[in-house]
Amino acid sequence: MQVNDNKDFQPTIVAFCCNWCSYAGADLSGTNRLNYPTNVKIIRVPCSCRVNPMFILRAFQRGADGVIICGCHPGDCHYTSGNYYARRRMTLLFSMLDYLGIERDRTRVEWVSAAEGQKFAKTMNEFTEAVRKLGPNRRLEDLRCRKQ
Amino acid sequence: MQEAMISKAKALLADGTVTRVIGWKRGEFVYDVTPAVFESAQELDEGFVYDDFTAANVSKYLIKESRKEGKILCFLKPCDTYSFNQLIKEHRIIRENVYIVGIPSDGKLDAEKIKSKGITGILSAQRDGDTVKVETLYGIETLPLADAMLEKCLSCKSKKHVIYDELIGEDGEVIDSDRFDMVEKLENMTAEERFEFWRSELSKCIRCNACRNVCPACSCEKCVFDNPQSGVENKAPADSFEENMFHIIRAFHVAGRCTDCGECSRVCPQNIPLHLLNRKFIKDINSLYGEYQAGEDTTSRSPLTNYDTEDCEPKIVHERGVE
Amino acid sequence: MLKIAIDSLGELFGKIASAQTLYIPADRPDGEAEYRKYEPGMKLTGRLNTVRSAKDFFFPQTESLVDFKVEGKNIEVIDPRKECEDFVVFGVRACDARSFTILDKVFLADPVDSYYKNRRDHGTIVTMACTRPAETCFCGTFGIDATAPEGDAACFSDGESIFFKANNDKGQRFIDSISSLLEEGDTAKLDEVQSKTREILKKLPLAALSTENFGGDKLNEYFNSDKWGELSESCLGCGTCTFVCPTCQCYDIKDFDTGHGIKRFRCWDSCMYSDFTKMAHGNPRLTQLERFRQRFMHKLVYFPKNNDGEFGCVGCGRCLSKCPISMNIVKVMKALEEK
Amino acid sequence: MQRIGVFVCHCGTNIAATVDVKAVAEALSHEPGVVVSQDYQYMCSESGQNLVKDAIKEHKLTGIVICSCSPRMHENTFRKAAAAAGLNPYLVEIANVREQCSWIHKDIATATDKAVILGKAAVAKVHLNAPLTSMESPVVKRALVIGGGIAGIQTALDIAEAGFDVDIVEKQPTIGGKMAQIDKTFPTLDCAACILTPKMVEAAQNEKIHIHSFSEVTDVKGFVGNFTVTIKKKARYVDETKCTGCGLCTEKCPMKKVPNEFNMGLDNRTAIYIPFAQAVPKVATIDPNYCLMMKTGKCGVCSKMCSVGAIDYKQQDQLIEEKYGAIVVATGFNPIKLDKFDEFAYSHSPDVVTSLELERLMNAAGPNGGTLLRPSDKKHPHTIVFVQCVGSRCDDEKGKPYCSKICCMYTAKHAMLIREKYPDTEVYVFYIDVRTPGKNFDEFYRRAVEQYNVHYIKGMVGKVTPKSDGQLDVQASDLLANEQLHINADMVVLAAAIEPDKTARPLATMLTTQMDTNDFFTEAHPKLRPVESATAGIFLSGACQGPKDIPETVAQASAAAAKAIGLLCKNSITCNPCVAQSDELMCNGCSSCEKVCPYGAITYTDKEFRMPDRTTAIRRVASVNPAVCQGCGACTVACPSGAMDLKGFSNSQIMAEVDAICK
Repeated sequence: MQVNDNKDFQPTIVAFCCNWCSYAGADLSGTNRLNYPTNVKIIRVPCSCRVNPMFILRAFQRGADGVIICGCHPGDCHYTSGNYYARRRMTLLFSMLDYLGIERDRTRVEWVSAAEGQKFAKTMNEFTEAVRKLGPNRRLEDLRCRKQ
Repeated sequence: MQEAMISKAKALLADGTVTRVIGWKRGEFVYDVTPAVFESAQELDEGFVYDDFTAANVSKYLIKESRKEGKILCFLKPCDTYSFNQLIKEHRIIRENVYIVGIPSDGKLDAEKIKSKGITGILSAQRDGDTVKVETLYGIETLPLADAMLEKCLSCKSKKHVIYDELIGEDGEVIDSDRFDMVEKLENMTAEERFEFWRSELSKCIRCNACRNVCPACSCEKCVFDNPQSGVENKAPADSFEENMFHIIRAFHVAGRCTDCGECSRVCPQNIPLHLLNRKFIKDINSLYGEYQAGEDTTSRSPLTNYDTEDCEPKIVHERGVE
Repeated sequence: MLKIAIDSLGELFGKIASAQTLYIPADRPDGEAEYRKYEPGMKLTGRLNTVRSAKDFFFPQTESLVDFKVEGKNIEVIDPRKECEDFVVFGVRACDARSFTILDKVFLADPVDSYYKNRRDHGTIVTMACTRPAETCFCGTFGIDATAPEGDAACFSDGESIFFKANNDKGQRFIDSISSLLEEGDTAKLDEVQSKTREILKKLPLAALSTENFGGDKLNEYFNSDKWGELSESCLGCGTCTFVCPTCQCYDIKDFDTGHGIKRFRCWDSCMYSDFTKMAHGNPRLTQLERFRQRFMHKLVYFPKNNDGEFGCVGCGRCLSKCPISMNIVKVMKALEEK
Repeated sequence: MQRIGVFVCHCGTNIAATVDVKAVAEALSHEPGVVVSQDYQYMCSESGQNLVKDAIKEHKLTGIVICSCSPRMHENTFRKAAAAAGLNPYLVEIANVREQCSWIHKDIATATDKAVILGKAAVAKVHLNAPLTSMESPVVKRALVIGGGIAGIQTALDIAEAGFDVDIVEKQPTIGGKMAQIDKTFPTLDCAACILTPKMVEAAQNEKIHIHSFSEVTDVKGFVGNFTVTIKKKARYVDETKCTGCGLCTEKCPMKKVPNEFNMGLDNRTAIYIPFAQAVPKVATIDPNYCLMMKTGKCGVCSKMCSVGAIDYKQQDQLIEEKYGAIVVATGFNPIKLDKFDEFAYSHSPDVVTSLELERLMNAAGPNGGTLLRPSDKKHPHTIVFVQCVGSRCDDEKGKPYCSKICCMYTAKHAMLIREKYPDTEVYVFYIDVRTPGKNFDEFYRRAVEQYNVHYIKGMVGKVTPKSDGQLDVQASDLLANEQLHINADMVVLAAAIEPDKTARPLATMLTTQMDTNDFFTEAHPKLRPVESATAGIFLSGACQGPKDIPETVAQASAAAAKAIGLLCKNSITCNPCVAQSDELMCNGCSSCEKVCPYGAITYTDKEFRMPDRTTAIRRVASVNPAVCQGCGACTVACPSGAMDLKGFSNSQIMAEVDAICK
């Protein structure tokens, strides 16, 4: 573990949120004025099953420091089964990244319903903090894309 | 075995069951056999070979061959039958146009591995129990069989043919293999060590695409890495692309479909142990979603096109193993 | 001849590396050899040759040609080139040494490829004569003497010492720069080693392979040969042969969007690839047969036709070892010769 | 070249207080392709919309980005505005700078930076947006109800009431289903036949309802609004159109030893039969397995008796094809087979019966004319033991993991009816829990215990052993008293678990609807869309979706009808244009996408293609039916070659957003 907790480091965090639950949950945390860091930028997708592992690797390639995928709770998917597929895909992908020696805390899946504004904000606060502690993503970035 | 295969092939050609035979053709040296199609008894007599170096998996060629006029005979080793079955499942091979003769295999030798032991000028190689005797330009060398055998054969998963029209010899059994030992060893390293291991291996990649092109699971009409529209097209090793995108995405694309035939590692000119990526997925699938062997049948749903409402959460990755 | 004891090679490498970057073929954990930047303690490999050839130092697999920095609607053009620093590639085999003759014909002919030339000007190639050729070697087919390699300077080993010989001025300058470590030595044992090696070369399985049936005048005869179908049948269309080849020199130019701009780079391409020389109208060689034929016709017919009979192959044998399905130039030559 | 307009909304001070909207507009004006970048007080107001419309026209915009509140709020507003100005509505992207920026951040500088990045991501995306057109798909104004039990009947009646034609397909010779076999209903104890048969008659008489009895669905093609269904009308060897249901043939038929399914095999019927007196349609059916004429060629009594000449021994199965806009599944349930529950001696003793058999034994139209008699010796039973949860809430593979829901109540009903009619009969009920959620349910159960003195014992029956004296030894444990009991019973009634009808699974495959592991149909959403399947145009009615009692079934049946009517009312359906699309040139035909599609929107066809090597080849390629696809995108990730992409959320669009955020 790094001793330096990277207090001043501002990570770039990409959050993929499904349109029906988590994006609405994110909206709700806005409506309730629940604060979470500006580091988090949300990309709206119809369903967590739309998130291709390529998007996640692409984000890291381009210098993202953390990627989080949010979808409906299992059993509540708008499309009935999308998040179940997403769950398998992400489990296997994250396991592979771990196997390749990539820091585990850079990736996360969280199920956030449209009513869970609080959970959304809390999740984003925690995740940002975890990624901040890890420091910049050096293992998956493409040097050609590094900010000059 | 080779003689039995040749006479079987001749018989099937003669009675009109098949019009062509796919097998292996003798090369310049003892080890450089090439997959080839034979159309006559004469061609078979001249060049057909089945020996300790005929390791190439011919299943993938049948995508193309089974779409040609007439039926083709193929000789499949146990591991090849899994690839074949998987391709049937994916509607890539037209089963009716292929006549399969299952052949036994007790492991194949790897000329590159023998050379890596410092042996050069190879003229012939003979298996003798647990050793291999290699005749070279500079004398005779003997080395343990394990040092000369293909990695994929050392960790063979099955001697059983999962599909065939007939067999030469007895069918074997699924083997209790130790194929996940190395994956486990890696899992037990620290993240730092794993990163170093994979970085040093994957950075050797020259993006020749041999692993992809030989892979029976990689049968896409157009690979995403060749398609400028895909957003991940890339032709040559560039910065960390191979380490961070190519090999991960490729392994993911074949996850649940890879039969662990081991061809990727066999053909890699840089000796990258690519099978360890695929095996990681297989091991994870087995432990998280129940035992699954791709290619074992032609009907089951692959684990990534399936789910269970009680599946584990992705955070299991954070909770187990070594960080 | 000037020589240095093999035991003192570390000292020699240290001296070279103190003045310029030195690359030597060294062992990799998997038993293969590769060129590595010299660091103290590093030893020369016992393997005959490296997986990747010495070509990589002069014509790297990817290199930036020009950068475009994009800010909003503004584009700034940046030349990423820097003046190359002097470097030495040590231990190049005779086959690879000849590859530069071939590459020079492509890159130094008008218009000169300034990226390549920059590296050629600053790089010194120090070759090493072979003593234990492999069964896959056939450099003799192309008139290469494995015991007398080309390159700026050549080295010869008698098992105890390494002897040095300059092939040109650059090589002489190199030998001068290390002369303080060298001493005059007796070549009697070396001569013995050399003649022994020549005997082995004659006995190699491919020793009889000849280029007499190949060359620029064979275009019509071979282009339409019916052998191509059978030869190319099992080709996977991968780029292994191309990328380990010391003489393949085709490249593609591509743009990479970095988010802040564009990096225009060139990278090796392989005529075995389905999108090789793809143009707006599509691909000129639609089948693997055509692509396969292109590679061998280029090496055996087109290249000698356009380059005074120089073949595009040096007989290093890499493709013989590395092709996933063991199809290679030797099999092609033999098949085409069969009438 | 793209010409993109950016419009930054202040939302009063909602956005403007924490985000420097002018700075955002200024920053985005420098993005490639942006030709106009403005800010405004309230972009969603009429004048704000006009600003957008005018800019579209004035600057000939090819795409617009609105930096405003959540797209869930006003995406539609701006899409309409764009359409009004002649710009395809799908060339609009929203950057959510209110809910996901200004409202959650306090520091103006960082919030503004973030708003700019969100805006850049939207600009990057809109560069790649393609104009999309919603497809219109016509709706066939006819519904199909599969299953003619109370659920199917109620659904059909409601749909017909709304003025649409509706067909009922029932596999039995009559509609009515399980409810027709039931004696009384809980908790009111009305006679089931008295409330069901009028509905059956109503269905038969409604000219909008067409009953295909003794029929099965064999094939379903098409999609919402436009299904083509093949129905097999099984040969009943009686011309339905001629038969008057007089019943003379059934009286005269010499083959009288056929187990009577309607009475659960407790008595016999004839080879030509009408299941019960109130059957609809009231038409005879010949059972070819028993008919002497059909088996031996010698008899023909019914044919001779029939005055209208309806008997036709040569009748064949008939396939009819019909088009429907909506399909309602009402395939119902059955009690499970009890052959795995040997401990209850069901197969050894005729006096061990299931609850449904008890219904028939007690029914006035049943084998004993309504007098409860022990099946073995037709004597009056004095002690009856009821065993609950036989196969329900079962851990092992013998039974079902779920609660069958209706057993607690019907057992209370049975116990109460027996005690009412035969006060000298002792009734014991062994239960794990008594579950009585429902209007007047707990009161009903309490009446059984308190008024009728039914002995409810919390405990399990371990074994039922037939004794030589004809009685049954019931060995049980009383968990509350913690003692072992032996009861000498005359009859044992098993509350067998209920399971979906066996025809449900092949039907689900035909309909491409989902089922759970117990073969119950899965609803589109467990809370919000309980009567729709995930496949558009397929609705669920009654116990095929899960165990239900009659009132629940009827409620769901009407709900399913309402949903079907809602669909049939439309002349056409506007489809979501953000659907998957397969690039046939890249498709391998591997079926990965088809396997993950929850809607069955993907089909494969063999098509001829010109291949790169100048040959033509037949290739198996996927195609997406845009009327069925709901746009989840599961297929796009399952596809390894990237042949499958999602319009509106394409790979390149999402990657452009990723790039813009990360740079």
